Amino acid sequence: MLLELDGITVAFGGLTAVGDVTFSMAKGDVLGLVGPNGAGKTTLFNAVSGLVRPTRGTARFNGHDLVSMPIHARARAGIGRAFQVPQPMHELTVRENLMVASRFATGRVDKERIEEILDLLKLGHKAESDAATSLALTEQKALEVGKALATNPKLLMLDEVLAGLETAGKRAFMHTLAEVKQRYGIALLIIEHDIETITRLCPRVVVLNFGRLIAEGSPDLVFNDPEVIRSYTGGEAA
Amino acid sequence: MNDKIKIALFLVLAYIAVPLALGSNAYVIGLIVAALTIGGIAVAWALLGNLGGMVSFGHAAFFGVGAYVSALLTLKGGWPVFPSMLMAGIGAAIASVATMPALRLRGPYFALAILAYAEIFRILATEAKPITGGAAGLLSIPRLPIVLGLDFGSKLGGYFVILTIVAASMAVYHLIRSSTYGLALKAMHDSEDATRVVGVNSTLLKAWMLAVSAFITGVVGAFNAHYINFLEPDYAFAGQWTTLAIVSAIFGGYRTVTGPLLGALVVYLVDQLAFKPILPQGHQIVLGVLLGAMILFSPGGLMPLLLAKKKGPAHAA
Amino acid sequence: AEFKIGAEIPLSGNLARVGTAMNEGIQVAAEMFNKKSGKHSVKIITMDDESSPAKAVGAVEKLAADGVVAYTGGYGSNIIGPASEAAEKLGKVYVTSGGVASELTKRNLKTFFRINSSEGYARALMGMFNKQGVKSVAVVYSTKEATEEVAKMLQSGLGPQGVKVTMHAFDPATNDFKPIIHKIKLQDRPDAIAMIGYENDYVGILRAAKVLKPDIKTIAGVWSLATAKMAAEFPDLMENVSGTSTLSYPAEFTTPEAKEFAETYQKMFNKAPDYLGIFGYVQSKLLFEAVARAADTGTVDKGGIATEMRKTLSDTVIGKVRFDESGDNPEFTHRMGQHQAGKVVLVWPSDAATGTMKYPAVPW
Amino acid sequence: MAKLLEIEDLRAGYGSINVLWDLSLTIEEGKLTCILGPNGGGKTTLLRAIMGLVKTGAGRVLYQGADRTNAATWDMVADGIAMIPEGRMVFRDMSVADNLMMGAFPKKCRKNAARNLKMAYDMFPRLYERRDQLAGALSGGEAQMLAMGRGLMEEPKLILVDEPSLGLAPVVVDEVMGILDRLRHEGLTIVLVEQNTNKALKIADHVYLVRGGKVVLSETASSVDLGHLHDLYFARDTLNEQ
Amino acid sequence: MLELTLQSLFSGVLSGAYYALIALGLALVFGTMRVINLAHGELVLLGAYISYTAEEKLGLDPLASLPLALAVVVGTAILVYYLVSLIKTDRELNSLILTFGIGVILTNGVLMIWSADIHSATTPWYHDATILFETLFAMQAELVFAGIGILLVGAVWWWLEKSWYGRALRAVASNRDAAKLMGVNPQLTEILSFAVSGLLATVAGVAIYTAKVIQPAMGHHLTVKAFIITVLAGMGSVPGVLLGAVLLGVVESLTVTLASSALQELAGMVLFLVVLLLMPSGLFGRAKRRG
Ligand SMILES: Nc1ncnc2c1ncn2[C@@H]1O[C@H](COP(=O)(O)OP(=O)(O)OP(=O)(O)O)[C@@H](O)[C@H]1O
Ligand SMILES: Nc1ncnc2c1ncn2[C@@H]1O[C@H](COP(=O)(O)OP(=O)(O)OP(=O)(O)O)[C@@H](O)[C@H]1O
Ligand SMILES: CC(C)C[C@H](N)C(=O)O
Ligand SMILES: [Mg+2]
Ligand SMILES: [Mg+2]
Repeated sequence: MLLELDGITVAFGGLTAVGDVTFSMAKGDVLGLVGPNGAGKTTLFNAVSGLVRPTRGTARFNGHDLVSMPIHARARAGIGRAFQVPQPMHELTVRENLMVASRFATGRVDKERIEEILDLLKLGHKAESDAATSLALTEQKALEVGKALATNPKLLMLDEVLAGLETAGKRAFMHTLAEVKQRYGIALLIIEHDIETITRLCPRVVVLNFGRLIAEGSPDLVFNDPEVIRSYTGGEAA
Repeated sequence: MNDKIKIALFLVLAYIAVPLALGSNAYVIGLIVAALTIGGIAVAWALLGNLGGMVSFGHAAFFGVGAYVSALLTLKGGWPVFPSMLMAGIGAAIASVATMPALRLRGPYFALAILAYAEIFRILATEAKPITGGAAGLLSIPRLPIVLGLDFGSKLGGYFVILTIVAASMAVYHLIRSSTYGLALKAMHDSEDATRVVGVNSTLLKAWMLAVSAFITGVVGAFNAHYINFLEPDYAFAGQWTTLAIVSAIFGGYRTVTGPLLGALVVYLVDQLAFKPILPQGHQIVLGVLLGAMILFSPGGLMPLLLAKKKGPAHAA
Repeated sequence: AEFKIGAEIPLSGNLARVGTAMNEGIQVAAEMFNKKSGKHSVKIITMDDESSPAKAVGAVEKLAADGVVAYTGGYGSNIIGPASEAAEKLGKVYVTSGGVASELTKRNLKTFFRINSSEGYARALMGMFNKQGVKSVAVVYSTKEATEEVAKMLQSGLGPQGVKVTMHAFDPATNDFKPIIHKIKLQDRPDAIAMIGYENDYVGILRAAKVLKPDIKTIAGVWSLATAKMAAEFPDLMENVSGTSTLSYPAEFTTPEAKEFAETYQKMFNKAPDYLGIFGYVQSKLLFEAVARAADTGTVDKGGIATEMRKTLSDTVIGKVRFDESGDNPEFTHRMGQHQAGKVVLVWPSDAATGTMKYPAVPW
Repeated sequence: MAKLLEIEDLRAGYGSINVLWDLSLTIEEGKLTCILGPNGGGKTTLLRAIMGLVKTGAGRVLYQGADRTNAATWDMVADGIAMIPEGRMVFRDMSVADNLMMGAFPKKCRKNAARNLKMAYDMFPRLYERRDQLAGALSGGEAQMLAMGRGLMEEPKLILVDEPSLGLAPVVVDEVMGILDRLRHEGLTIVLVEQNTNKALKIADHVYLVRGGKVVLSETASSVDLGHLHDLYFARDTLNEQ
Repeated sequence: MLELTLQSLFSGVLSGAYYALIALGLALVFGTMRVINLAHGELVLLGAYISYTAEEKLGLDPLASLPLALAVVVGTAILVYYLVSLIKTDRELNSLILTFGIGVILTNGVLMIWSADIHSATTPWYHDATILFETLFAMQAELVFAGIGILLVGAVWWWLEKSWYGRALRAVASNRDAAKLMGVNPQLTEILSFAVSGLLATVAGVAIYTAKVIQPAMGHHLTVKAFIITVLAGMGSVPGVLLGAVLLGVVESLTVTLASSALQELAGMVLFLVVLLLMPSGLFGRAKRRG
């Protein structure tokens, strides 16, 4: 197994943002993570990438215990992550953002791969722009994905990177993701609110509500689950 | 002009032209040495501030530790001066390890934590009478030695020593800055989490920058002890080592390698040579005005101002 | 001939106040010297050392470049140390009264002279306590160098005499003295409190004591305390407080020199002389006289000033002055003055007294 | 129908980069005008330029017939225009309740603040649950709801809404669209920037398509041909790929 | 021993309230503008010297000199704001230099105008003893200003938390553009914050002049102390300022009583570090969400 989460719980004071979540992913898996706003999806990502410490539970990546691993070591171990609220590295250009990611996660600056990523994400024309101040929201999201890709991950965690994209852009991006998966053979863990996107991309979906895992399975299955419909989709079919 | 030529020019100017022109004027050389001393701390401070993203209000801590280490090694341990100056750097770097819990803090929290360390060191130096001589301090600290016929203990000799320390520090600063470590450090500034999730061990990097910065400051402190031949806690850990360095670094442009040195030279020399003779008592007011005007008219400091003249407006907004 | 004399002194920074006061005395000395002696005159070139050792060294060098033949001034032992060493390297006399640490004279410099010393302050304070028959003293002192030194001298001087001494060091940044005074009141219960600090410390200590009213018989201190300025600024605090003092106030200037000094001072600065001004005056006057003598023998540039300084034996406004090999003035003993009804009355030693000592007496 | 807001030949951008190129459009009172367009087309920039958050280089902004080009943002707000930015623009170091109260800062709104606060909580019960939490700790969707609720506290005449559905769960998206629809029927003028074309078109009166900083289509919502719209969207991609 | 400790606690609380008064103005500007006003101590000092002049030349009681001192100090504070507002880039750092420069100008200005002599209020009433419960001693001035200090902390806290302008001030600090979208004129609120900070500095200055001793070089020291308390409190937290200040005051005075006054500054610094290392965003700072 690539990623194994067992009983992960994250509490902030009295609030249990993630409660006792258990699931796992194999190499090359594509898994969708959905749920209502505030269900705990981003917090779960935080727990996997090391930004919050789980109150309880264990997490393993490639057989190694994650919980005691520092953030940077997780990146080097192969966990790449795109933030929901884009966090470009300030004061660096778009290309330098990718250079740092490549250098520190893999040990060397992989120039070829960086060009490839710029190209793939259509960021070429912004390569020399200041990453923090001169990108439209969607470009910032693309850069998020780019940074994660540059770390040469085994698992790529994407937090609503397609939100805000126009329909055509979304299609193109999904294409890109499929290509990425194909080319680099990485597993994807995707948070997305757009049901169509999830259905197209993910053969398997996990649904959270109030921090708890309430459904798991194929999109067809979970999006027809009454509880999921009530709390999340509101009856909108895929 | 090519960078290499510029550097060569600077070195020729500093090592040959300045001594030839001013070597006989002990007062001016003395002022330049004092300015370079501040410049050395300013370079170290800027290295930490620009690369590590950590503004320190307490570099006097490392200055003082370096000064005491070297003074005590020579006075009580009978060490030769130059090796103990090196040890002073190491001592300051070790002291910086004691301050490393502060790396968890950011922004003003970090800045003041280091200041607190400086205060604590000062009081410890005052209280540790048997070792440090307490408030009375240490007098007659060995002067810089004569090596191969060169008297480093003379004014001009001191000039060459501090100049070399500062030039070497700037070289180190430049090397770190232009490496990928430099990029990562720059990035950590405002986006530490983002930098860590791509594999940068930011804590370690910051710790290294703090240690390097402390090392430089410690060596400068040691130099000053052997140059002034006197040390006491209030002097060694005086806030002015920090404030003057910060002012110089920002004034000159702390984002550049040469800015801090330039800033120190200008701030110190202009104040002492130009304003003080005109306004024996009020000259610091002029300094204050100058600082304010600088920040308002060229927020990036003196260095960018000079560069902008040649390049024209570099980038809009 | 006219000789340039360098005044290296703090006029800004945290020693600005004391430096300015001492500088006034230096100016008065020059004025009086130039008026009196026809043959030689002096010109003071003042340079602010900004209360910093490095700048003091710079000032000494700068003044040398400007052609001064000797230095007067300096304040704070930490600044005087390196500054006088720089003067020594230049072979020029440096005379001061602004640093009382014994470290300074232990260096045995050839060109360093000082008219006062910690011992003189400690001796005066102890002498007064002895006369009063004080059995126990609580010493409250700042951790600065000079203050700590004087405090330690009190401790080692009074202890063997069978006086019980308790020591209370305070950080120079302290501004609430109630906890210390309360400790003294409840635990030490001494006959006397000795304050070794600076003006702001005295005010703080006395205010705290006034609030807590410890059961003591007398309260005394050292420099900056039995002064006209304190009497005028803090009348409600000072009554019956004693401190080292060269003159009573209003000064009963008895000698013609002292009278002239007071008049000139008044004329130049529009106020009564303060003790630092007196020190600055005396040290400078002695220096000018030495310069004049050296000029007469034509040895000004050949180390003659130092030689002449060593020949000094003079009765000055602060008492006898002569210099030993280390440049110290072994004759220096201070007097004690007591604030009484807005005036400062000299109360010790008996031969200098201008009034009777009040004991037991406290400000509250 | 009265023209509430008119944009004439507007140019605006960031420093040396110009984004809007002589863009003109008209917002009619009481209508819901939808602005669609590909990413990076300048929609957000347009809203910011109207509000005075980015400087305009040329052209005019007319509000209720008066020239308000480059007017101060706070004056525009005082005159009844509210912009509901994306959720990243909440006050991160303030509590949810304080964020909402900030919406009522304009003097005329203060007296109804308590009532409107209750209304906002009713609209988004999740915000009520989180009322004492720092806004910076909210989830992405919660922050989006907060921006919405806060904007409505301003009792505006005209609201400019920037991608309100961004990051919201499908149920909530439907609710938000419902709210906008209802507000429009209550007489509010609404400018809606949205990527979710289908949902936006369902409630819109008029549609503008902005691409490359220009208006490339202006039509009433009912007459929009989705196929044509799609082609116009696409045009940028083909351009870029050349 | 008990009596000593109680008095020590009491003295500590009183100094704490006085520290809070000094720190509050700095904390306000720091919390709302992220500007560390390194000239704050000098503003306090200016207030103190105006009060001194008023007492010396006009015979005004220190409290009665407040309006005059307010006019001068608040005016100066607004001038400082105006200069700070001219800074275009990297305001957080550049304002350090600017306000440092202003501090240098003010310190030397004070030195030139008022000379380096020490001064303190002469009205005896302020320095008379008050005795509570027969064992707790204080100067009346200390009680007066501790009371004023606590009141002002409360007032500023209320103002920031509950009033429209106070809330707007926090909003501007948090997100300037968003605040504009709420109809806030950021410049106006920031001027207000500086003006209030000037007001607090004035009161602190009068307090110092009344209860302690003033001299020109002390401005910098006041700024550092105020800044330490502000950071200890947690950026911008007003109740934190009071708590931090009282904690500092009590630790200092207990150190004097139980150990030695020579260690009092050391104890203060150690307290500061320990608190920060345990709570990296200060006593009342709240941790930020990540991710
Ligand atoms: N640091 C924190 N302190 C307090 N509460 C928090 C913190 N971080 C998250 N929360 C709360 O935990 C809950 C889960 O947040 P999370 O960001 O994981 O949601 P999400 O599923 O990603 O939602 P969305 O789809 O809206 O992004 C939310 O209600 C949020 O307010
Ligand atoms: N702060 C900025 N500085 C410089 N350029 C910017 C800035 N913000 C946006 N841009 C650029 O302006 C263009 C338009 O951006 P804008 O945000 O207005 O687009 P948008 O239509 O809102 O796109 P999206 O659908 O991604 O939100 C983009 O090319 C973007 O790169
Ligand atoms: C007698 C004084 C001139 C001594 C001085 N206060 C010093 O600190 O050295
Ligand atoms: Mg989320
Ligand atoms: Mg947009």
